[in-house]
Amino acid sequence: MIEARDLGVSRGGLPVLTGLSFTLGAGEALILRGPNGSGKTTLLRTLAGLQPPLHGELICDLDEIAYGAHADGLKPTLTVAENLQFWAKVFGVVTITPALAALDLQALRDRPAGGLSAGQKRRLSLARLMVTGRRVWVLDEPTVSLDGTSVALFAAMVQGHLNSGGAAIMATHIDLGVAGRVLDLAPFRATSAAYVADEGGFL
Amino acid sequence: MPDLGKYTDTVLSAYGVSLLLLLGLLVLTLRRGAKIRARLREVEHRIERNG
Amino acid sequence: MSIWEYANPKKFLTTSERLLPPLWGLSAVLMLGGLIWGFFFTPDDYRQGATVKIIYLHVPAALMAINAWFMMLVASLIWVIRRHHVSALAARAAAPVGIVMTLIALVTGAIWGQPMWGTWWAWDPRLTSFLVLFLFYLGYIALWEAIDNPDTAADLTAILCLVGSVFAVLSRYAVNFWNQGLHQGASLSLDKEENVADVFAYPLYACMAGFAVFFVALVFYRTGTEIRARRMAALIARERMAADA
Amino acid sequence: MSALLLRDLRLALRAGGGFGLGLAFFLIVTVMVPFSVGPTPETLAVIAPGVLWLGALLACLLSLDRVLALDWEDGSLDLLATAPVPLEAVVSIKALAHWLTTGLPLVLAAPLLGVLLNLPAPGYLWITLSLLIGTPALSVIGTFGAALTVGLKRGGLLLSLLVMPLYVPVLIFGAEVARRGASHLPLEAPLLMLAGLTLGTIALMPFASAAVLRVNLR
Repeated sequence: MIEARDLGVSRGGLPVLTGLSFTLGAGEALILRGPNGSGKTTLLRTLAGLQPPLHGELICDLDEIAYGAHADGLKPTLTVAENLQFWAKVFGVVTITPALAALDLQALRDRPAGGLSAGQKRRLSLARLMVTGRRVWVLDEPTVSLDGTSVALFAAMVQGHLNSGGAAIMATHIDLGVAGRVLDLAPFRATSAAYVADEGGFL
Repeated sequence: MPDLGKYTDTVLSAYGVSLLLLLGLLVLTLRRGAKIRARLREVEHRIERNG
Repeated sequence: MSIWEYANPKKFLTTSERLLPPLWGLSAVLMLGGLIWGFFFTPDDYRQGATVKIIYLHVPAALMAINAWFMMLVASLIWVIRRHHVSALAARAAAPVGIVMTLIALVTGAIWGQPMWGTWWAWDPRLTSFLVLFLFYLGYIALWEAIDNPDTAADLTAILCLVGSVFAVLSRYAVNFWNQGLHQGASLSLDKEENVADVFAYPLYACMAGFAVFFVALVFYRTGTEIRARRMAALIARERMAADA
Repeated sequence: MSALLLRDLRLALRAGGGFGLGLAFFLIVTVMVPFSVGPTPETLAVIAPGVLWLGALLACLLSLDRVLALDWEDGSLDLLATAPVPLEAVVSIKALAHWLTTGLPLVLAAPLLGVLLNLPAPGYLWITLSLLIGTPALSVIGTFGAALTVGLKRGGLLLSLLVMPLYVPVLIFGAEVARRGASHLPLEAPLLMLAGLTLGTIALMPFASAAVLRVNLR
């Protein structure tokens, strides 16, 4: 569903990753590992189509990708249900009930999102993935500020998604317990040689 | 010096201000140019030394 | 041999290095020659008196103020379409030159207007249009300065330049409409063609050519400076990358 | 699309949404004018159309930095850019929401504030009509400015600097309609120009806004 060939990505005009190749098929999960600043977020943003790759080839259908960013993207004055319903409408999905149930948000349904705890906000923003109806989840640090129970809920949600023919690629430090390949980004770190090649003749 | 009659102040001030502006632009341009040139040379030397 | 070879920063630097001395010389000869000729050796106009001498500064500056924006527009288009960095940097380099030319046109216009119209500032359509152009330059330069990432800045300013060009033309039309008739009675203008008799025309042409060459030389030089600044930033960034690895 | 519009309207109307701020600013500016130019009714009558236009324009400008900045800060702009809605549509909807929450109230308030400035009787119709036709252009052009400066800290002042020159033609034709209307002069030409300007900007500016937003998101 995603195929990257010799992909290079850049952040702020500097290449961070080069020569990255991987494939992601239906039912598969890919876990990105790497220290801070290793280009996880940049790679995920590139996959989501927010920025063009520096070089290489990226074969994926942007209409299949649901991007879950580091930021929650919630409106504090809207209730949990309103926040979710908005995205459901944007993506043309009918019901938000399964999404609420998957992350145990039914009880919070009518609470304004601004009054939620950090972990609850995170759960709401993850529930958004369920109402996109898209098959490839591209997730940036999805488990930040989640407690053990919530991580388990999330893992179950991802597993369900994979079982129904979806795919997920995520950057995370913890072990979710979801069967998936691990991709260590450290070997693909861009060297200064890559920079020379991409700097428009200034070097 | 030509006789500018009653317009002496007008004409001279127009020439004065314009030439000042042109000169200022030229000086600022050359100063920044020289500064950047020198700093670039410095960086290039440092990089050459360090391999 | 294609013109796009000069889009390579190094090629541009070596070429402009070779071209700059004759350009500086030519612009000095033309400008000084034209201005001295105009200032010392032309008669006074029978209606405007000695103020006609301001024409040798006002008209070339006004011309270059507009041409500089036009050049920025073309350079922005080249950047947007072909992504040559030098083109974006040339647009950036031209903007401060353009704003100074606009300022000269405005100031000389106002100084000329004082005895002729009896006021320092009249909302004459031409002067007003230049004031609006001045604001466009100001915004364009401010946007370049505000953004850190050079490619992002180049993209955003290029689109601002395109959109701004359309609105500058609209403003010109709107300003004409807004002040129609108010100064139609004013029989004098500093830049109406019928006022430019042959005696005034030749030194004026020399000044126009001089300003144009001066503009080209300044833009070449300033583009070179921008290229070096960019190269320096790139070298430092590479050094840092090598140190991190 | 309608979901986005409804969400933006709801956000603006709820507490902290800033709805009414532009309107209050418009009121304050109008009230301050007689303090600065003196209370003579004749003077006020002459400048009333222009002051109302300028006040509306400034009120519009003041609220522009909210058009995209909030969505940028909380990350929803990234999510919207990856949603199955073209970015051109997103910025159009944003501009429409800005007009509905800022421009339209200004249009409705203008004749009331005209009373304070001793606006001549025929002026009421034309100030309302010219603002009704002109303010959408202000919102659309302003959204372009907001998209240009969305990633910048302290972008507010720069936003004004960038947008003001773009507002010149709209202000000239809009205020011209109101002025001529107030003094019984023929006003077909500026009215048509204003309408043309608004239609043109609504049709074309979203492409420019979306283009700069894409650059700012990457």
